[in-house]
Amino acid sequence: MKLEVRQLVFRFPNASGNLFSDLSFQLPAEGFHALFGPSGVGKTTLARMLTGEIRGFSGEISLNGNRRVLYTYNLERLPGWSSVRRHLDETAPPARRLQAQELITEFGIDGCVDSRFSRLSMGQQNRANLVRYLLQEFDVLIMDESLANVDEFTREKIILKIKALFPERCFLYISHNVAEVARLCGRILVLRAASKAPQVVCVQGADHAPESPAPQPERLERAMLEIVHAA
Amino acid sequence: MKLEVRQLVFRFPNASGNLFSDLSFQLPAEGFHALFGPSGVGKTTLARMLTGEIRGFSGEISLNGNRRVLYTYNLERLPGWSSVRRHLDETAPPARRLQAQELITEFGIDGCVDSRFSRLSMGQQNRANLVRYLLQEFDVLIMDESLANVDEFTREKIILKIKALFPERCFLYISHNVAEVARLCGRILVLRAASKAPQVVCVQGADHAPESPAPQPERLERAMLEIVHAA
Amino acid sequence: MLRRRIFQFFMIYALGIALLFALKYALGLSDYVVPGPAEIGRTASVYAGPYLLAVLNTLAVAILGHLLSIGLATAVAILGRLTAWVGSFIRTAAYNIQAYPIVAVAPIIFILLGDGLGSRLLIAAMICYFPLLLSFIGIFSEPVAEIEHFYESTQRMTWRLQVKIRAFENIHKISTVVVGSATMAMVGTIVAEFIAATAGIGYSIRIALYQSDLAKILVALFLIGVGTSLYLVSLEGLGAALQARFKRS
Amino acid sequence: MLRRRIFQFFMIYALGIALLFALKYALGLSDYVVPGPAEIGRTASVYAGPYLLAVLNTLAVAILGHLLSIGLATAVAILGRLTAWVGSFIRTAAYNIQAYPIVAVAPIIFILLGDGLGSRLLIAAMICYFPLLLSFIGIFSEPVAEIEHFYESTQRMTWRLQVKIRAFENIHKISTVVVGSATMAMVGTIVAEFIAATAGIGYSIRIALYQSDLAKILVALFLIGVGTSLYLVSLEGLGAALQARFKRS
Amino acid sequence: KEKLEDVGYRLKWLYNVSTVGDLYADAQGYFARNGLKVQVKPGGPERDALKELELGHAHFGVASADQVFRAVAKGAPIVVLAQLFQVNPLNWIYRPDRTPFTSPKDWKGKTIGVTFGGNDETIMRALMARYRIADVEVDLFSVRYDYTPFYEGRVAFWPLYLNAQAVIIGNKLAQAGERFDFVSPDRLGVKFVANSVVTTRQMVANHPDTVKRFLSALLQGWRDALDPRNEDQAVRVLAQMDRETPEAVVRRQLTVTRELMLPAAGVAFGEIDVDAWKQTAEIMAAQQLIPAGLPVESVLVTGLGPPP
Ligand SMILES: Nc1ncnc2c1ncn2[C@@H]1O[C@H](COP(=O)(O)OP(=O)(O)OP(=O)(O)O)[C@@H](O)[C@H]1O
Ligand SMILES: Nc1ncnc2c1ncn2[C@@H]1O[C@H](COP(=O)(O)OP(=O)(O)OP(=O)(O)O)[C@@H](O)[C@H]1O
Ligand SMILES: [Mg+2]
Ligand SMILES: [Mg+2]
Repeated sequence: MKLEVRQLVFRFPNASGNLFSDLSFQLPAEGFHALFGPSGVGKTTLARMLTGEIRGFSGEISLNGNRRVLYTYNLERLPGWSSVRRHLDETAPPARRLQAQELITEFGIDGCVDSRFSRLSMGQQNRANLVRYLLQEFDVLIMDESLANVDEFTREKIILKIKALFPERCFLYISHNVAEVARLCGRILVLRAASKAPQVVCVQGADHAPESPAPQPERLERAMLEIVHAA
Repeated sequence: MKLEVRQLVFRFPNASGNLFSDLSFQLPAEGFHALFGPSGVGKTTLARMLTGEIRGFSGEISLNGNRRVLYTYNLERLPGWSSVRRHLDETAPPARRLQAQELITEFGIDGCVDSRFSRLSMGQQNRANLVRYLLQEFDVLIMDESLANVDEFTREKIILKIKALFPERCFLYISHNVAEVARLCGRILVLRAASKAPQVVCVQGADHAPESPAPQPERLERAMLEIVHAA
Repeated sequence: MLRRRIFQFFMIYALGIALLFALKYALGLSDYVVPGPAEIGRTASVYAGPYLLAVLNTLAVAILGHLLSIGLATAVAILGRLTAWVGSFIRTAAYNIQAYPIVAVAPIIFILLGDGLGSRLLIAAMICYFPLLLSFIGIFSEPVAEIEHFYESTQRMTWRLQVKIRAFENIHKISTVVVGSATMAMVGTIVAEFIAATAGIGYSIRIALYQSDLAKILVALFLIGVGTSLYLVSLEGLGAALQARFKRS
Repeated sequence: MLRRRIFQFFMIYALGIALLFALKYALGLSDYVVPGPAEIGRTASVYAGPYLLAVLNTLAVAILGHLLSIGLATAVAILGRLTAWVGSFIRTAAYNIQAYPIVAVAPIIFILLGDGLGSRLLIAAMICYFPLLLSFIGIFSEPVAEIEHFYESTQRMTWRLQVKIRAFENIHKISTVVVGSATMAMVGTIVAEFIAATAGIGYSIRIALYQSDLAKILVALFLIGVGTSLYLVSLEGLGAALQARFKRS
Repeated sequence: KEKLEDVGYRLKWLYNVSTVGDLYADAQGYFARNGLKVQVKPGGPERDALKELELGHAHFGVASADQVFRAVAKGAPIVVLAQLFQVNPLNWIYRPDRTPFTSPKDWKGKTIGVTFGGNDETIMRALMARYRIADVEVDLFSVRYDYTPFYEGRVAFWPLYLNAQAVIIGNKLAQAGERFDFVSPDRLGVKFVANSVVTTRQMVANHPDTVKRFLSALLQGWRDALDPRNEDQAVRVLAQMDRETPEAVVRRQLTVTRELMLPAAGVAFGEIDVDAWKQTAEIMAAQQLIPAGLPVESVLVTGLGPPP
């Protein structure tokens, strides 16, 4: 049941050139994958196409039964009328209250979730928002720079936790950190300017998992080089 | 004329514990330096204290004649009534129109500055906003994750450009990317939890400059290790 | 706050009176066009008492009408958010009815509701709710993407939640309008009393006009000003308190 | 848009009339209390012409008054942003004056301005500008930190720039209020004519009221509704166009 | 004690001297004595007793002749029971020193205040017709409740009620040392009937007894209220309802009201002056306010009131 995109062509109205010309790729139905590429290349746009938010493109996107595709980005906010914790409790299915607490602790925001969202630091906001989404039902979760303002150490902890908790889900992680994606992601879709063909190059990442031996440096090296060259 | 902070103690009203207890550091009047630390440790707060935006702390902050301390962060927006380029032209001192164009090109946003800010991708927004500030008169510029949504390659290009153009100014760059700060920054102020003492550890970075040989790997290694251990 | 407002009101009132007197003596208008200080004083000493009661009476109705109109505005604004046709129909209705001068509609209202508090309240509310409605429509129909995205994409969004989010994001604007519209409630009630000629200060003003007694009117305006200021201040206090409660922690 | 609005208005009007007729035939009321279709038809055939002219006359004044009140509201709201004391003084003034029923203030206005277009315009504007003012104060007094930070910290902020930024960020809300307040301008003008002028539809309504001739009033209300709808539609068109201009590129 | 019959009575205007008899009859228990519990409701600009009669909000009411004819012309089942004002109180005040007046001819070239659509316009036009004054010869000014134009002298003749505002305005002018006088349409031969007591045909047909008892109590009340011997009592009764008018003024108003209401000797109080009603109808028909040939007598119910 993989997610598949075929010959996507798109240009923004009143934009000079195509943003996507003949863009195609596949994504396995499971695993933690990355969408990588230079700023302005079209990652967010592509993501919003997968959720059906942006239309008016030619080519086809087949979710193959991945009914619930969620998209989250780093600028989202929680309402201000009650504490972050209460919002998380209210939006989590009862069955997952425990998991909620687990995520809060593991993500290192236990100390601040009792205050309102606006009081949180940027990275804390990123994490609080992400927890919210992880507690929902979804087949695919697209994380658009969802951890952009979190420090690398915490970030890795979080990603490993996600991989441990939701092995059967599909994640598409948009990040600008080469080392991070090379180390932690399975497939890395490198999105490139419309001028280049193919517009998406798929690099195999080290896909480091918790409780597994650290990937060999040279393997990482290779992945990183491939990514950098592709981009 | 260095920037100096002595025995800073601060807690947010209605916060449980101190955010800063006895925080002290110095910063040379020139150069490109970093403020580093885990998410939620107090970087943004400290920055807003240096600009005088947050008060009510004990201890002292002496700017020693660095009159103009500017603070910019990654969530800022440009008004929507005209294109980014027009805003940049309007806010740049006439003498620096040329430099404006240079920065736009070097930062790689030449292709999008003719549309309104809201149309830009996040990384493009980061860069457009930063250009604005670089064209102002300042002694110290604090960049709070100002490039958080820009890809690493472009980011390095930008930082090197800044170092080349404004050698006599002082920059305090808040970033979560260890490798980046270790490689490009002079001093790296590592901010730590209030429980630890000293709360700020100052690590010497490789301070890589344009047209200078790449820093030796082991030097980078060392800096990175120091940073990670400090944090 | 209170002290300041009242003081400021006194200043404004004094200014107005001064202007009138200036005019009186400049144009040499006789006492029956613009009454002299003496006469105003006399009138005040006689009517301050009864008028004060009348103003309190009016204020009571105004507060009721204000609540009513807040409810009305919220309801209409929320309905106005409905799917294209119904929503715009309701807005059209609200707008068009609003364009009718109450004086023209009043006889019909009396036919339908008879006299008494009912029609008085309705007229007051009708005059006061529209400014609220306009702001509310503007606020409730403008999405707050960064907050609403989550609820939309998880099918959690209900109209109540949406309204709550948008209201909360614009709490400052809303409280400004709600507080300010208190004055509309006051004027609405007075006009209602004026045309329904039942009780309250509006009724007294009507008679004063009938007796062409500007002095009485000036006394009435003074008391109305005081009453309104008090109400405004208490509302502002309330609003500040509420907003504070939410800013906390 | 236009077609829809007009159609919707017709529906609303028809609804109202139907209600009245239902009442008439249920209670067996004479044409004096609720005129029958024939009576209304006769009145319409005679007065539709002159009333249409009157409405156009009123509409013209209303548009002037609307512009005036937009200017007034903007000015007051901007001044209301001034440093604590002055600002709050101006707000207090605006609020308190608003709390005065126009009918009570009218005599004073006439003394100051005499009758004629001047006081007619002023009264219309006074009735219409307050809803605008409330929204404007709310909008202009709420900072947009992510945009204003730059100008503040580089000492570039001027009050004009600040107003521009806040207005632009709230363009949707503003255009809603401005469009909506058109109806207030209309009703304001009608009320002004009702108490002051010797022209315009408000004046005709006043006469019809004296003659307790509901048929005439119904005809007048119909024409007012059409006129208002037309004005609203054109304003909405304008607003949409303006907003589009800014969303482009 | 048998319970009283509830009756609604809608006045033409707010409680003031022109309603003193109505209030007196109620306060002094005249209604009660006739087995009636009457709710005397104040009128007002937006009120119309005739409509309320039809809607059943009231059983009796006070309306002026022009209102009655307008309603009847449109099929309202209204009848007149009694005529309170024998002389229409509507007059025009003026300053003889500035604009002397001996006959309507003196109006030529002057500015005259009228309430367009109001009965003062009708009366004024009747006077002008009677004295052959063309519209173009006078300057009609639209009046509202604000007297400034008259005070400032921009309008020479201003309409008001002789027994109500006239006293108040008169005082003001007197205080300012200005002479003033009134133009009385009645003296100029225009008889235009004012406040009268009305009810519906059904009422007369179905409850003649109630009507009788109400009318006798009411007229009794009026007679006694206007009797100088009861003046203190009348003033007190009125003061209960109308706190806004100073006593001194009320006493002056009462005097004037007597002159306008008390009929000639030998005529019962409230007597309907049929000729005046006919003239009123003619005046209105002449101005196309009502169709010509309205059956005036059929609107007037005579002989219900008590004897002189
Ligand atoms: N509404 C729009 N109209 C026109 N052009 C747009 C619009 N939105 C985005 N663009 C352009 O499309 C390109 C892709 O935008 P997008 O946000 O997808 O980039 P991105 O890969 O997410 O970049 P970043 O990593 O900085 O977020 C950018 O060049 C942007 O300027
Ligand atoms: N107004 C406030 N009231 C109470 N606590 C606050 C307030 N603002 C921030 N905090 C808390 O102070 C701490 C420091 O916040 P700050 O934004 O300075 O962190 P930061 O170092 O910038 O983090 P990040 O890297 O995620 O931006 C955080 O734990 C935050 O929850
Ligand atoms: Mg993006
Ligand atoms: Mg921060």
